[in-house]
Amino acid sequence: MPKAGRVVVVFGLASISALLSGGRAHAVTTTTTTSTASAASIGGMLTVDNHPVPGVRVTASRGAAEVGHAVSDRRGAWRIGVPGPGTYKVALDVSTLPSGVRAERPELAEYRVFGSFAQSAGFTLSAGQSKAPGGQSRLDVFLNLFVSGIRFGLIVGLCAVGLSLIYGTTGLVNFAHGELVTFGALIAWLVNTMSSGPKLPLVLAAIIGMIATGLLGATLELGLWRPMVRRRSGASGRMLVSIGLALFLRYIYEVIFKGAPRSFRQYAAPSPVKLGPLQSPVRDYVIMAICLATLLVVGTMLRRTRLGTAIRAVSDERDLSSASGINVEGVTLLVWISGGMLAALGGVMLGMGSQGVQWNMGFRLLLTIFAAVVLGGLGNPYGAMAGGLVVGVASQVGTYWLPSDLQFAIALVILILVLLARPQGILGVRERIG
Amino acid sequence: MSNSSDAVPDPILVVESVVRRFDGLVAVSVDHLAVHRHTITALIGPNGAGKTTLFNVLTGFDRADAGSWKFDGVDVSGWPAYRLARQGMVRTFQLTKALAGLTVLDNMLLGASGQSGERIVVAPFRFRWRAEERATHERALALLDDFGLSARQRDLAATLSGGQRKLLEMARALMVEPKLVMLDEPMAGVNPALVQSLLHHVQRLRDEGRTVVFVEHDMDVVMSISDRVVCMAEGRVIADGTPEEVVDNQAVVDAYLGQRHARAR
Amino acid sequence: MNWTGILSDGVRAGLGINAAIYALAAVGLNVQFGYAGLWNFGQAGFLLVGGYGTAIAVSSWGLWLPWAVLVGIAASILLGLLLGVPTLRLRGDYLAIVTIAAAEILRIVVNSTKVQSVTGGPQGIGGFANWFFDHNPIARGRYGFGTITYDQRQLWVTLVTWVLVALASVLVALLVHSPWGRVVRAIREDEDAVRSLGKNVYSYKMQALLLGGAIGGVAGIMLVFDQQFIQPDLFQSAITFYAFAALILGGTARILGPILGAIAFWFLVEGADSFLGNAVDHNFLGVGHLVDPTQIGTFRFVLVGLVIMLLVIFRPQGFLGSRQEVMLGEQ
Amino acid sequence: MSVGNAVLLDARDVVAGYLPGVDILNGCSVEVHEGEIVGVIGPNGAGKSTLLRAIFALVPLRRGAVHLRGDDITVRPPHELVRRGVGYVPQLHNVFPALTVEDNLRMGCFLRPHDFHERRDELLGLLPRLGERLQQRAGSLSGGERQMLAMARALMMQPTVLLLDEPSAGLSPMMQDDVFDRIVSVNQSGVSVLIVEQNARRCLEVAHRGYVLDQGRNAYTGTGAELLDDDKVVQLYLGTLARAGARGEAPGPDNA
Repeated sequence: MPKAGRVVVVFGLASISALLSGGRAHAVTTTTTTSTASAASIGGMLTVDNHPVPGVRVTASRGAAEVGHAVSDRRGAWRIGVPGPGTYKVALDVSTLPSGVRAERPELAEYRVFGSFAQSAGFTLSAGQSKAPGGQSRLDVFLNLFVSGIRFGLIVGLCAVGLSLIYGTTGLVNFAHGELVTFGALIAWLVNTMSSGPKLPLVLAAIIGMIATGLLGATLELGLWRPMVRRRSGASGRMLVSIGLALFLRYIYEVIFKGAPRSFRQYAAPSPVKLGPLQSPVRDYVIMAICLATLLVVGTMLRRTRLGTAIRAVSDERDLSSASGINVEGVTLLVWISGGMLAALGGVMLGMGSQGVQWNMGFRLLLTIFAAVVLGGLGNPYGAMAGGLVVGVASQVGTYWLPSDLQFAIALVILILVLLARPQGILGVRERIG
Repeated sequence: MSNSSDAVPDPILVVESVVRRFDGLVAVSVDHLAVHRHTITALIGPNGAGKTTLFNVLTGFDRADAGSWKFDGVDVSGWPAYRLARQGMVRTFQLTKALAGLTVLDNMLLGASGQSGERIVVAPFRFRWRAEERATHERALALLDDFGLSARQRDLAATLSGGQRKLLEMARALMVEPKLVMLDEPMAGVNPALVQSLLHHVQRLRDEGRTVVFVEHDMDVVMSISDRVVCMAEGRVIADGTPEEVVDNQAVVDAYLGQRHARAR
Repeated sequence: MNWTGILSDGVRAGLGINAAIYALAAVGLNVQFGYAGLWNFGQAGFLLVGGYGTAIAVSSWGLWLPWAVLVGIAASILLGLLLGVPTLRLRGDYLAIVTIAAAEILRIVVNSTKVQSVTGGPQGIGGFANWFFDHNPIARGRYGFGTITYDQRQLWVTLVTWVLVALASVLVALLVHSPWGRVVRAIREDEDAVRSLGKNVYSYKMQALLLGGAIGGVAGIMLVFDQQFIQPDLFQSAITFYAFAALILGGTARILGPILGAIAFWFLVEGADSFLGNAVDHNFLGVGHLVDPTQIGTFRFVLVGLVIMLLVIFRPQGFLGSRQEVMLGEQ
Repeated sequence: MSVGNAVLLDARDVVAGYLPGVDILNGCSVEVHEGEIVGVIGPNGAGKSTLLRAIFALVPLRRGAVHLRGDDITVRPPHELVRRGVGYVPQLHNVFPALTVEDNLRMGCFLRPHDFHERRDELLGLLPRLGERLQQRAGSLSGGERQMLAMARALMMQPTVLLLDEPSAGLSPMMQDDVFDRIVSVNQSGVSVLIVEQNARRCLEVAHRGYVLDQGRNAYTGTGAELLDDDKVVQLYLGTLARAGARGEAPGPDNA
């Protein structure tokens, strides 16, 4: 059992996962190209008990010459562009650390950069005598993790419902769903903060983000998936296309929005409110309420409305639905629109959290969303909601015992364990054989 | 037909108290069923009577909730499908499972059992299995010839008609050299003109010394080739006897045949 | 614009070490996905355990490198067993999700501070492949033709990898044209039919998964040899997707498919990189105003995504495959 | 029920298929007159089911045209055909297994929810057995009941023409009789029916007119009785087994 609250770990970018650096670091070109450009950089995230440490100066130097420096931002993130592959010295400026926080190893003397991509460097710090804010008991830590797990789970649930509906109605395992999540958050961020833009309040920006993502979903359905279905492309072909689409969109986001995470103008760094043992900002409760309300509305609509019936019918038997007079292509279009809107809402909610809005935020979440969908039983929207909660809570609460850089691994391990015990998912029904 | 009447009852397959439930619904509950060697047994009954489920359970494609069955004197309850097939109990499927992306010949070659070239450690060394493959090849060609498919041997199975696929599936099953052949609706979806050829092949199986069990709805077919008829309804065996006995059985008429098909006495 | 430079950059990459490594990874995927129909979306995980197995065997246990390579291969086979035992009885979608999940778990775990003493965490491990480079028989110098040259170190590791690609391809060719291959291809079509003919389908699927995984493990070993360094970021799930792209580009279920595909893939990627770099430097067609030079590396992924999409939509059979077979498989 | 001469549904020179470059239908034509039962038979793989799917726009037509009462409906989507009075019952997957019998009927009335109760009661009069099972899940019905439910679902919209894909497939003799009896009574209530059947003899017995399809083309056309008596049709498509009938006369190797 780790001494929660005493040992303070600061992770590199690798912390929440090396997923952060996305697919960039896939391989290294040893052959020198004629290209003079280099996108090599070193970065990291400085957090204390999941609380960011801002304002720390980090320098990178080669030989005696400093090649770059950065100061960690509000979320503790820092990134230094370096000239290219090679060995660097990466060091924290100890004098800029907040009082009470100590670096165990303030200097990485031989940090190797190999290739043109974002790379992560980790510093391990300890917080000396001072505990993490508040001085919580173990039970309190656990409870707080549980609550943040519910918040995370509800967000995952939002995204998972859309993915599940799309799978149900079209048979497509959509690897580009994470990019819908990102798209919603990025559009909302643009509208909310862009200096030349309208700077709308976040609520309006979120709505615009949802509408834009709904439109993106519609465009994809009309321009890509519907023609493929009409040409009788199978599920596996469409799955591969969605992988290509995910890459395409994700890196276009990076071209436009660059690497660094950003935050919304409102609610970015609220102060926590004490509610019994719980310490969360009001914002977090609002996020939970919005997610829960949305899920309830979606659930009720699926059960009670004609459209919901149509969606369930199309998921069940596609041809028979059209034979019953349901406009199957129309329903599919609506599912893409609403799936996109739900993903966008999830993206905005996620972007309000400590990790901010970033070009690959949806991709980082994708496997967790998959885990939720599979846990709930492929194609079952209610299962996806339940699966989202299970995955969210488990991955947060799991960090009570395990280092939090294993958080995503916990969700995936649970996925594998559940599949072993119950392949049809939590709410799935075992199919009759023969 | 002739050689069945004087055969001493010698069961090749004996089923005892086999039960299969789905979500509490009893799909199969067979107390006792024996299939005699060198006979053709027809399994009839309304849809949902559990015929295909019984097939699946006995051939290892589904598990039984209770009960046991013996094949050729060996208790094979719960064996996986591939072991049962190796033991000599081979089945076909209601919806044909011709391997569409393989050629007709490859479909046949696949059927032969015990090929040493199928072991991954032997497979890369062609000289180790070349002779064996040649023998298998000859056997396959002879069977294809029998079933009138030799002209199509190089074609993908996907290009065969439904009836030809049924023929291919049956021929392929024979490559396993089974003692017992279990055919699930061999005539379903077959052009009537081909039915006779299929029937002829089924009869030949018995004449070659094999045992046949088949599920069928066409009573003309059932009456014309079976030595014994077993009728199932709601998971149970409700009649078991010669074709004449079974069609005269009131329970069978009520549950399955309907008055129109009852034989005038 | 330096067109010959762009072309030779493309060719150099197409024949270079990355193409060879991806060819190897794709040969493995071809066994699993192309021939046996197994959706392994976690090939990156097989590369990872191959690489880490070897690196750790040298750095922590002090093994002689050739033995360490065997440890790496054994580790990828072990991973195949761990993934295959629970999932190969389930529907294909599940294998896809479990394999990609496992690959991510592995990458997160080797990155974790908990195991830093063994894996080096984010800093990784270096210098374990000295034995390999000490035995380089090629004399110092630059080799090649025209502007496409490699130094003795690049040439050595590249040649060895291409030889391994050839060996793996020959092995796969022998296997798929044997009765073993017949069973495996039949399983891709319909498992139940094969089961009904007395074949142990589970065992064959496992064999295909392990063989493909072991080949992937070797690809991982060559990847970290080339780097002389191992670090979690080398094993992003993107590796799996690019290997798939190479495989589809060349044509699935064809012996030369993954090789041609990997060559074409890297030719395209590096050629496009070089083109963009040139275009920015020379402000070709006004590109200099549009593209930030630091983002050329990013554009390659936009391009890869586009290539995958267009290929699957318009030429799902790749260079070598048959369209009808692909459509049959999709029915 | 009097059979009119007005052409209700008309598919002309239809070419269609699934795989690129492989046509399953090679220009076949079918007409359904008002009040008729029309049977389409033919060997497996002749394209019978594909013809129905092409008419119902589930398979895109490569050439040819489909008209309903003279209106070109060739490129209209299926749900619009339903609105215009075409009912379709697929062979497999013809009920929503997770829904109750009543909800299945409700799905049949998706476009006119207000007529549901009236239509339901009317159909239960025609198919009383379903009335006993209204709250049962459709997945738990027997094959025959399922087929009845599938037809009832399609009839909820009061179609003028009903397309049935192999309604007797896999049913016991008793159920087959039942299904064909129902088809006749549905027809007598004023609905034209186009049946595609594997069970050729039984189908032609109830059909006013029949088509024999072979390799995606029309091979023979005639009234049901004509086709049943045509030696060529009997030999090629109906088989002689049923005639040979009695046991012991089973065909030997010579006549196989």
